[in-house]
Amino acid sequence: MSSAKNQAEKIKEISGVNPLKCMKCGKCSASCPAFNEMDIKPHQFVSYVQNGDIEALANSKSLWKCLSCFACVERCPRDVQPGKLIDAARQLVVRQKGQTGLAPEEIPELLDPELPQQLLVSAFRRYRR
Amino acid sequence: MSLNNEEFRPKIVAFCCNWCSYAGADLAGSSRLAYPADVKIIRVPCSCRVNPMFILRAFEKGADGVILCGCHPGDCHYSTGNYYARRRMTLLFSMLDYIGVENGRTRVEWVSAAEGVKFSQTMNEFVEKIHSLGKNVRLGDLRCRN
Amino acid sequence: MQRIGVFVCHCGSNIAATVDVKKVVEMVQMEPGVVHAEDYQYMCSEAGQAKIAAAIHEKNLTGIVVCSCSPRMHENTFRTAAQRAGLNPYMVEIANIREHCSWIHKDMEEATKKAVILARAAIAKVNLNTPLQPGESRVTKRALVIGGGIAGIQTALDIADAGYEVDIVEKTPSIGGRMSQLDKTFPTLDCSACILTPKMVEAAAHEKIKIYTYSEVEKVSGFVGDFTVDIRKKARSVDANKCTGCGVCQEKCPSKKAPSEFNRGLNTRSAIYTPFAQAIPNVPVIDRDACLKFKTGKCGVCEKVCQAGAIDYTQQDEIVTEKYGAIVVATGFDTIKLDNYDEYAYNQSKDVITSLELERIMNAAGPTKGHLERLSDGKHPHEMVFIQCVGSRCSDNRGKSYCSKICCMYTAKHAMLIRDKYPDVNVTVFYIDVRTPGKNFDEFYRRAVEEYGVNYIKGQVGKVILKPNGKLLVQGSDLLDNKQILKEADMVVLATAIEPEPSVRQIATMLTASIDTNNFLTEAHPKLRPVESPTAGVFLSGVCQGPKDIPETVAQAGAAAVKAIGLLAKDKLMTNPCTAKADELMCNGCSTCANVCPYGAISYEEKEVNDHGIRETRRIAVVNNALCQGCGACTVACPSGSMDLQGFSNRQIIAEVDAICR
Amino acid sequence: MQELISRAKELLADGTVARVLGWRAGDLPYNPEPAYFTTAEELENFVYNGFCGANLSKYMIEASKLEGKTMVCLKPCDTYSFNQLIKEHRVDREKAYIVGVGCKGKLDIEKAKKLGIKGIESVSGAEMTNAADTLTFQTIYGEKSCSYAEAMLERCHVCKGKEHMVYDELIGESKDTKDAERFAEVEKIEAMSPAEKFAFFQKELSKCIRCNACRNVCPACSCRKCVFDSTKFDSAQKANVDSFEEKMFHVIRAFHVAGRCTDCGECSRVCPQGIPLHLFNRKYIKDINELYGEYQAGADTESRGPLTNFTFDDCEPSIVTQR
Repeated sequence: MSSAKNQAEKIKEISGVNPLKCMKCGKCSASCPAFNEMDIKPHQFVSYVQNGDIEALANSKSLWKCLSCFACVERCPRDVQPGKLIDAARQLVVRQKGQTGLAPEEIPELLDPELPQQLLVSAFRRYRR
Repeated sequence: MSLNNEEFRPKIVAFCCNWCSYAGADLAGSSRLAYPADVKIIRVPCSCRVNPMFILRAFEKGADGVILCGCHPGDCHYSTGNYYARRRMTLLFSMLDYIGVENGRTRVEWVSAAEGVKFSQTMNEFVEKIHSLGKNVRLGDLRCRN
Repeated sequence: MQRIGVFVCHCGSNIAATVDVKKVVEMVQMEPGVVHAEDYQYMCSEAGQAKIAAAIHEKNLTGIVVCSCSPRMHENTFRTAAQRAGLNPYMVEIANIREHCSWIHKDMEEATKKAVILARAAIAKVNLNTPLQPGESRVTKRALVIGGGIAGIQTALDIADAGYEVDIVEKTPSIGGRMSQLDKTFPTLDCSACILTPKMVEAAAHEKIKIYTYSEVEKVSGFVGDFTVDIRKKARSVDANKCTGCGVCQEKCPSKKAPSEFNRGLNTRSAIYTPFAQAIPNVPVIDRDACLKFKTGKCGVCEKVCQAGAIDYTQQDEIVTEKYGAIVVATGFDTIKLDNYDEYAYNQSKDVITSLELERIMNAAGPTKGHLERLSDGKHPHEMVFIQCVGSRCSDNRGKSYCSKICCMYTAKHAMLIRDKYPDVNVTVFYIDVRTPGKNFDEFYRRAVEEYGVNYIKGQVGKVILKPNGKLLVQGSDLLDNKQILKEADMVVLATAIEPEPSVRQIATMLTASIDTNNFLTEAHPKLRPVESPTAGVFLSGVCQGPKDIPETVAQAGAAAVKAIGLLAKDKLMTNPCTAKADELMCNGCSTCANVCPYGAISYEEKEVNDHGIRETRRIAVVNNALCQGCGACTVACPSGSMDLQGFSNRQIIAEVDAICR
Repeated sequence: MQELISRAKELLADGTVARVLGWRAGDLPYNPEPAYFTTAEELENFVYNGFCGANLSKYMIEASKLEGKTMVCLKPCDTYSFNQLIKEHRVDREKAYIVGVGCKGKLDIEKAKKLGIKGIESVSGAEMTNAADTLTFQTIYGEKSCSYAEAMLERCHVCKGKEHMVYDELIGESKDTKDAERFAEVEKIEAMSPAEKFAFFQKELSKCIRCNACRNVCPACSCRKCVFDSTKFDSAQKANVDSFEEKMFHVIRAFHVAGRCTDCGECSRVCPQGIPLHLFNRKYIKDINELYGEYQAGADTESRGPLTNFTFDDCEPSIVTQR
């Protein structure tokens, strides 16, 4: 319980977001291109963090389905920015798992010139910082 | 007299104009937005009523920080008072800085009647700043004869 | 030496729960001048005031300190109480131990200590107080109403009906305001023009009301009871005395490309125009930016066709200077600009419109003659989507932090009207919350759902996409079903946030009336004085003070009128005696004080003085007490310290400083 | 000097003026003192030389109340003070016949003394007509000399210029003496750490004996009653060593004359303790110039002073911490 609370605090700290500002309008979920792929929807992310249910978040598919397109961050009228929360939750999981991702220097040779920049950045956000 | 390990409790004088900042402080009160009890407010009709002599007097009498709050520029109840206050305080603060008084001990902040949150935040910040500066020893007596 | 009584209020538990009031009483008794101290449950109550009066009589008090709530709350109460007991009201000082102490501190010892210090400061000040006598100033029995919408019209009618002269200044060519642009009004669905037009006519016909349309307030000076206002009457290029309002000029005008302000730019108007058919006055103006005569020098058709000979291309702006006792601000609102909301495709598609634009489309005198049609291709829509809270309730700097209050209701109205008139049109409303506090409001909204079959979906829209076929794809969420919805629509209506009419900022500055971060004018007290500005003699009517609907606006307009009437009914006003005063013997006559006085209250006299035996004529500053508002700018500017402020004198403030730093 | 005397005699004789305000020899060879002359005989004692640093404009406050006009000798820098006094309605322009006198820099005897020239019996080379660059002192220890510039007052090294701002006629030649930056000293202090600044001013101000010479000589300190002598600020208890004014006197005085001080340097010249009081005033002038635009008090008689003026976009006081 206290560790879940601790983790929720960590997510707030990493994201710099105050989930209490959310007015539950759902504009994040309305904006999300990966909505249908997600088990926990963007707007639900906020309440999960609010309620300290980090365990479920960490195990959710959504964490890895989020494209980090930041449409929700752009459009959130309350500056809650669910994308940042998802990002932070992902960070938390990545940190707990340890150094399992790619190292930056390994990337150039894997690069496909056709690969959109955005995807690259998005991948970085998701797998390694 | 006082024990060395006694916690430092700064004396802070806040001059607040009647129309905006004093009302802002009232709003902070009615919204229960806490700030340290070290801050004591003196009500003046306008920020332009504050004579630099009042500020120096406070320091001389042992104040550790003095803050002046008035209406936002453009919103002065008397239309132009805070513009004069702004120039006066800029020059006074610059002079205090020039004679070696830590410039964090003086501050001007524009706080409207609607900005209870800002008032409380400002006071919290200011008290914290004064804590970091410690007791005011320099302005007590410029003519120390020791 | 003063004989001071200190009265410590418990304010129930508001103060007493955090401040040890008994301790305060005990401590202040040791202060110089204090001969009496007591505490009581509620000092402001009648019993509390009686205690003060009793002590004044019994102890022969010359000064009073009340440790209680903010002086902004009850200073007047205690001054009046003291006055009734025979004490000069300005011998009363308040130590604010509630808002500035008990309410913000938790630790009792700390709060008590602070309360004692605040009391000491007030005692130190009272020791130096002197009895002050208020002066008198006259009241000009005429009111100015800035803004000619429903708020301004109602205020003016109420003031005029009470028998006082009122001038309305309206910046557009006609009175009527936003209400004249509306088609129907909620929750009764009666026609807006039908209820507004009679009021406009009544105002125009009223013998006590003078209307300046196409005019703006340019300068305000003076103070409560005696304002002097410059009004700029913009050149109409039409002589209002000659014009018969026949309308031929507008028909014949060859330049018809100017966007119609009245129709929110959805269609165009001629260069010489009245904004709408029922305009008051029914006198057109020439838009000089659009007029060929003004742009090229060639044309003059209107002059030729005007049988009354009313066209006057040489007309100049005119400045009218008038005196007023009271000023009512009724500047109203506009919808916000949607430039920051790219996701709703407002700038990309003509079929994404604001609600106010829909009002014009639904109106028989509007750009589509009242037919619901797409502005892009004139086709009848089958699917309509309404999006709520566009720009309202936003804390992200793109929109407004507040709820615009009227959108839930007018959206229900629009949905209902459309379903009623065009049963073939499906209407979907995306909402965050439906807010319907108001008489018959929730019933109205429920009717939209239950009787008219409007589809309400809880969830915001994330994006509106303009498809190549001209249709609009609305991507929103349904939070209750936890689904993302893609809906193809023919028209999208945005419930756009309202904001105070932007020009209110300059008006507030001219009036030295305070304004909040959203540009709404501030009330003197949010609950107890909601229609008064903190600036004496300035009253607030309508949306300039905060979002409200028509009935609320009319109610507030009436309230503002009553406040103004209350002021105009007085023959004289007591002036604040806390004015500046020059010490004759110390004054240098240097003019520094006059340079900083915002009221021009300081003049100079050659005066013979007797300075300790030296008799000479000196140039000496003299303060006009009726003009001086007591800001104190002069006191600090004065190099010799001759200028002092009564009630906030140098010695008094220094005594407070000393008491606090002791 | 002779030209001045003969002109003064003429003006007295033809009734243009009722008196002449100038300098006469003091009890030492280097301390001429301000004096009124009403007759041709008295004018025989008239002196004008390099030691006539005293700014006579302030005397015109009293002279303005006397019958008839007063011929007053003003050096270029004194005319700024006179203009400022006109602006503040303290002197009557109509009551003054201003003779703008030439100036080649005024002398500071303390500087000569610091060079080891003591026991001075007489001085030559300080006369206005003398073009020599050397001062020669006859002392009880024999003849000593130094260059004129070496013994010049600090203010003359940073001279505002030898142009008179207001005058009825000009007599005598001037010589440019500016060879230093006006704000260099202020900048030096600004560059110090807070502790160094404080130590500097504490050391200087500890010398103050509150003789009030600075205040009495200052043309801006022309108040009928000084705030330090009034009961209005609780700042008048002179006997009390610990009182408010004792500690803050110079800081407050500088603020009182801020925007009005012409930087005439009289305060520093007359201080018997040698406190560089002009460093306070000049700091305000520097700040005003930098923050609100160049302003020279006394350059005219009409413009608004910087502290009785403002612009909507003035800097905030927090600029002090940002600089």
